[in-house]
Amino acid sequence: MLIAATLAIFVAMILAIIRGIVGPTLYDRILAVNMFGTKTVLLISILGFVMGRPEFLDIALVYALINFISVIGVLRYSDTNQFKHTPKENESTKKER
Amino acid sequence: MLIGLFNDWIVVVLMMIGLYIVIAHGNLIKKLIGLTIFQTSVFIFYISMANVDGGTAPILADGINQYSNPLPHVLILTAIVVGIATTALGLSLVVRIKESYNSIEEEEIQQQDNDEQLSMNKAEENP
Amino acid sequence: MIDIVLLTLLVVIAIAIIRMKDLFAAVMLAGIYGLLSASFFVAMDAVDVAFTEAAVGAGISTLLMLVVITMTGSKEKPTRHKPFSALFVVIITGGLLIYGTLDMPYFGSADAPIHNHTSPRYIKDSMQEIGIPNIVTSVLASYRAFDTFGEVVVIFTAGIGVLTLLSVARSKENDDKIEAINDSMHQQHLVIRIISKMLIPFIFLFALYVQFHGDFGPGGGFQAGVIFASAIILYTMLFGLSTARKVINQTFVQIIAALGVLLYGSVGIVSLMNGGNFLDYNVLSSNPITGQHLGILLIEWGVGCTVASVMVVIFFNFAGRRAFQQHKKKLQDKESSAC
Amino acid sequence: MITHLPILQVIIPLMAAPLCLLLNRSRLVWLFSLLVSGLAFTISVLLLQQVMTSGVISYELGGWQAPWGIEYRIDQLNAFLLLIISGISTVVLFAAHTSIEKEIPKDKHTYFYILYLLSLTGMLGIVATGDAFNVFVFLEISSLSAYALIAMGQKRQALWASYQYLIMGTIGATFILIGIGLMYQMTGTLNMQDLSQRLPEVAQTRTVFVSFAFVIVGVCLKLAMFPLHLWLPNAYAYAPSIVTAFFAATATKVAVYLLIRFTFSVFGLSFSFTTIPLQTLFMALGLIGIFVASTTAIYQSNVKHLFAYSSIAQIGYMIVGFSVSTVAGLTATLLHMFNHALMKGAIFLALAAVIYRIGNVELKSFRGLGRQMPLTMAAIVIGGLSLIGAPLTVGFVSKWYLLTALVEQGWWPIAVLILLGSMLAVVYVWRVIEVAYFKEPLQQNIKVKEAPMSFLIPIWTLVIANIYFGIDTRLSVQVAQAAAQSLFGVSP
Amino acid sequence: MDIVITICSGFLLLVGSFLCISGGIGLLRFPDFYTRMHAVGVTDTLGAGMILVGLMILSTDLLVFAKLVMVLLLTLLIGPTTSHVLAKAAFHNGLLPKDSNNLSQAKEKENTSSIL
Repeated sequence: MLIAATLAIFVAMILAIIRGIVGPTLYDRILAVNMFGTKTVLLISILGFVMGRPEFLDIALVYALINFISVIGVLRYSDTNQFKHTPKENESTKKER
Repeated sequence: MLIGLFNDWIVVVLMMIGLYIVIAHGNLIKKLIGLTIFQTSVFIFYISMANVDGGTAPILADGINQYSNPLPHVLILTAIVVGIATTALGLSLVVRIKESYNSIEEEEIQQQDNDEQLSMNKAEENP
Repeated sequence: MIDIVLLTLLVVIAIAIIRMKDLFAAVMLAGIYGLLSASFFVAMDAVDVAFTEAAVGAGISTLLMLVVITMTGSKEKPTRHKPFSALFVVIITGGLLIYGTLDMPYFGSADAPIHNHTSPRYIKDSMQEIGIPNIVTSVLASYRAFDTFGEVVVIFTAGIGVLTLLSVARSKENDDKIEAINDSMHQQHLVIRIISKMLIPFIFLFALYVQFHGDFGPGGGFQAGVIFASAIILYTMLFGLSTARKVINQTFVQIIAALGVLLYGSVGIVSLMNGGNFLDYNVLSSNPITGQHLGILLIEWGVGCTVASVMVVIFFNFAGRRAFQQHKKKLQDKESSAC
Repeated sequence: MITHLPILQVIIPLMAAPLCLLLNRSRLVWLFSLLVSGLAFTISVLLLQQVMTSGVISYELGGWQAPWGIEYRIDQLNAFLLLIISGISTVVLFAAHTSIEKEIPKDKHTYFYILYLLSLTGMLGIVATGDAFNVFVFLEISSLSAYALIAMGQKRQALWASYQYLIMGTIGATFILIGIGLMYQMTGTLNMQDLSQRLPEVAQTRTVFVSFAFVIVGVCLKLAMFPLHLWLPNAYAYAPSIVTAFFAATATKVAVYLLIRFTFSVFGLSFSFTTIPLQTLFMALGLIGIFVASTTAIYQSNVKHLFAYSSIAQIGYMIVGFSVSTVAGLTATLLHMFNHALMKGAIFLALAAVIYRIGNVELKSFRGLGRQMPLTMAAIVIGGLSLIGAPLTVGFVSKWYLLTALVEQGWWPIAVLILLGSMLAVVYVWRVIEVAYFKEPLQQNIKVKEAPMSFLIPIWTLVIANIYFGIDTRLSVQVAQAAAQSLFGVSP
Repeated sequence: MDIVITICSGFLLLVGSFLCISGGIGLLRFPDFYTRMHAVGVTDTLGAGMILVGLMILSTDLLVFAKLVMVLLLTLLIGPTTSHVLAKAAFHNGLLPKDSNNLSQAKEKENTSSIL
């Protein structure tokens, strides 16, 4: 069952990567990264069990935290980027939309 | 041989992608991203050589007698720190370059430098 | 099997990064690259490395790049010079490397020379000689402690380098302006601010746990330092730089960074004084094992202090430069509109 | 304490760097770092004495035996380089306070000294260590501080030069890392001594060949050897002048040291020179480097650029001596490292003095400086003569040894080419001298005075050393020969 | 007892995996940002929760159990928060939900399906 879950997570990861590459808007990418992060947390947790040493869950914890912080960072700076008037960024998102 | 070295070959491909980005791209930030990829791939290379079939993480525990090699892990811990240090310094250089050249494209910067040199030489010729 | 899937994904992402013209997207993919390679490290049993790579590759460096991109613009010019010569260099280098792999011991084979020369001693004897279960920490902090000292100095150097390049003299007026922006954003970020306020104490706690638990599991000074710094960075991002600077004085942080290096070095000096070699912890106490424990504890603190404070310094300076640029731009706009 | 000298050599400047941050007063920090650098110099003198009398010193860090822990291993070669680096650093630092006053904003002075000390630490660490991975760590310390120091230059080109150097330097360092990794994979050890014993067993494998290639290419990137030299001229020309003086005199020497260490000590002579056609390749590249760089130097309008290209040419001489791969050839290379440090140190310090007085080093502003700054210009002239290889200067000694080494092997054509290369040096040095002595001074420079004492003392220390070691060659030749013999395994 | 544990955890893991995949497909196939976010936001939190609970049942060590609880709490806290902030930021910056009879939608569908 663990193996099945690992495979499922891989599939979800691949889907997230495709969305991350395709875009088209900035927010799609952030969403993909966020989802990818969650999947990584799960992957690490499961890998611990698969490899028979589940005591290293600290790493999963760190991943969750880092994922959160980097998504906040992306949002914070993409946000103020608009706010700060960089026409390029604005245009690109609009055009692609 | 295919199975035994397949990992190494993929790692080589990764390294070369990183190197390619560094050399071929003109955008300064993109170059740094390429550098990060290059370095990370070298880390992957080191870590995969530390792996032992049937081994586990090198943290001693009862009932386990096959561990992966801890030394490459230590080396790579150090190398990761070096990598982030380089990236941080490179990025701060990029910020300053953007401030003074108003561009982060290699060609434009080179162009500006050349122009400056030319105008200086001209000034020298007819004072 | 897992490793091959992960590596293939890495290749896909790397190729996508080459083709990506939007730097924002490239940076985000680089973040994914960091996360993936960290997962690979877990699959390869390198838990400590995975810990660090996740915090650094996916966390700090992505953040720094984002901050920089907001200052420099996020479009890459399509001109790509000399792709062929680059390709040539890359193919030569790559071909050479692949040629070199042909004689390499196969992946995971236990009779490769690296597993049979130096490392058996680390695995077999570190428990008697140092007395902590995490072999990586033993090697890092005792057998090869000088490398780690070098690593701390590298990060300190980077901190000083960033300071020289980016530090700006702050003006009071500047701070007030930023604060005004801050208040207006309070409404917008209400939920996330509250959640972060809840999280930050736990992150600090977690950092301390990682710091002290490094002897028994993955973790140690470096990882703890990064986590600690990331909490401060989170706070800074949400509550504004000037607020954060009020809480954490920057000069103070710099001094902590210097003190961390000095702490590490003084452990070595003390062992010199006690008649051992540099960084020989055995002489720190009457019992060698206690000495080792003490030494490792102290140097991990040194590493943690330096890393945390340097990360904070770096982030503060990047964010500060950004605020400074915005301020300057606004002044210019004002002038031009007055004209 | 005497047994701890090898480690004190490195950690004294290392520990001093964070202390500087706590002191934080420009003048105080300067005095402190001067003191520290002087201390490092004293230690290196003691170490050299110790090595010359009692042979190789091995120091086990952390008390762990060599292949498990990190070892510091000082033989004649290391001690010689430690002496060069710490000596030059001290002399250059003497002028630093006056020079950076005009070139670097006041609030960055402390950072400057910290980075300077860190850079010194990095170089000393690279040279002193006997562990391959430790080399990488200290290489990065010295490089990172170098990037920051170069970026401190006044012009915006400094930033761009520093960025290019960062990219090239990091690629170089990563190549070295790959090379070390491959070596480690085949032998299971990182200690150089241990590597040299275990590598011959696997010397026939392709992996070792590739690891050798990567280490050499990485080192050559750092070395700015001819086809990989593009980062160097700008980095040197736009850095603050003190930094230029320090790096021009030491940084490339450290890279040459690494080259020698890896080819001779780690991979071993038979592997490096018989299995692989390194000799021919390096000989060719060295010669091309001499000619291309010297010719480019002739066409430079900025004197710093001019001497930066001259540095690349001088690296060519070292490489030629190295590729002769006999005791005599290596002696010539080592001697030239020492001598080049002396002459380039003097020249770039003199240029720092010119910048202090005039503000730039464009060739056209040198007009008439021979009369206005006679002592400084005299230093440049003597340094230039030394570059050419005129008798009674150190340059003559090392060229002489190089030529005898070549003739010994019967390589007459190369010896002739080397002499022709020196003729090119005559041309570019003459350009500077001509402008300085035979042209009327510029209008705006008419009031320029001689450089202050804080410049003249270090400049003339180096100039006198230039002449002294050109006449009394016993000390330098003896040490260089001992080092070369120890590398070839010949007991003196 | 053992068999109950295995079945329970197996069931939870299976459902969790299913949710993960469906979330991924949703992320790929849905027409615009907001619907994609809906797919991800819902399944991510639930799927992760399911898998983590499944692992909890499997765990024998108390410390492991506690850590899993921590991870779960963190995901539960962070997942919805990021979704909220993301949606808000997107809307705030003028990204509007797509009309169902918009022309470009069909086009984009083509794009994504051609990639699949």
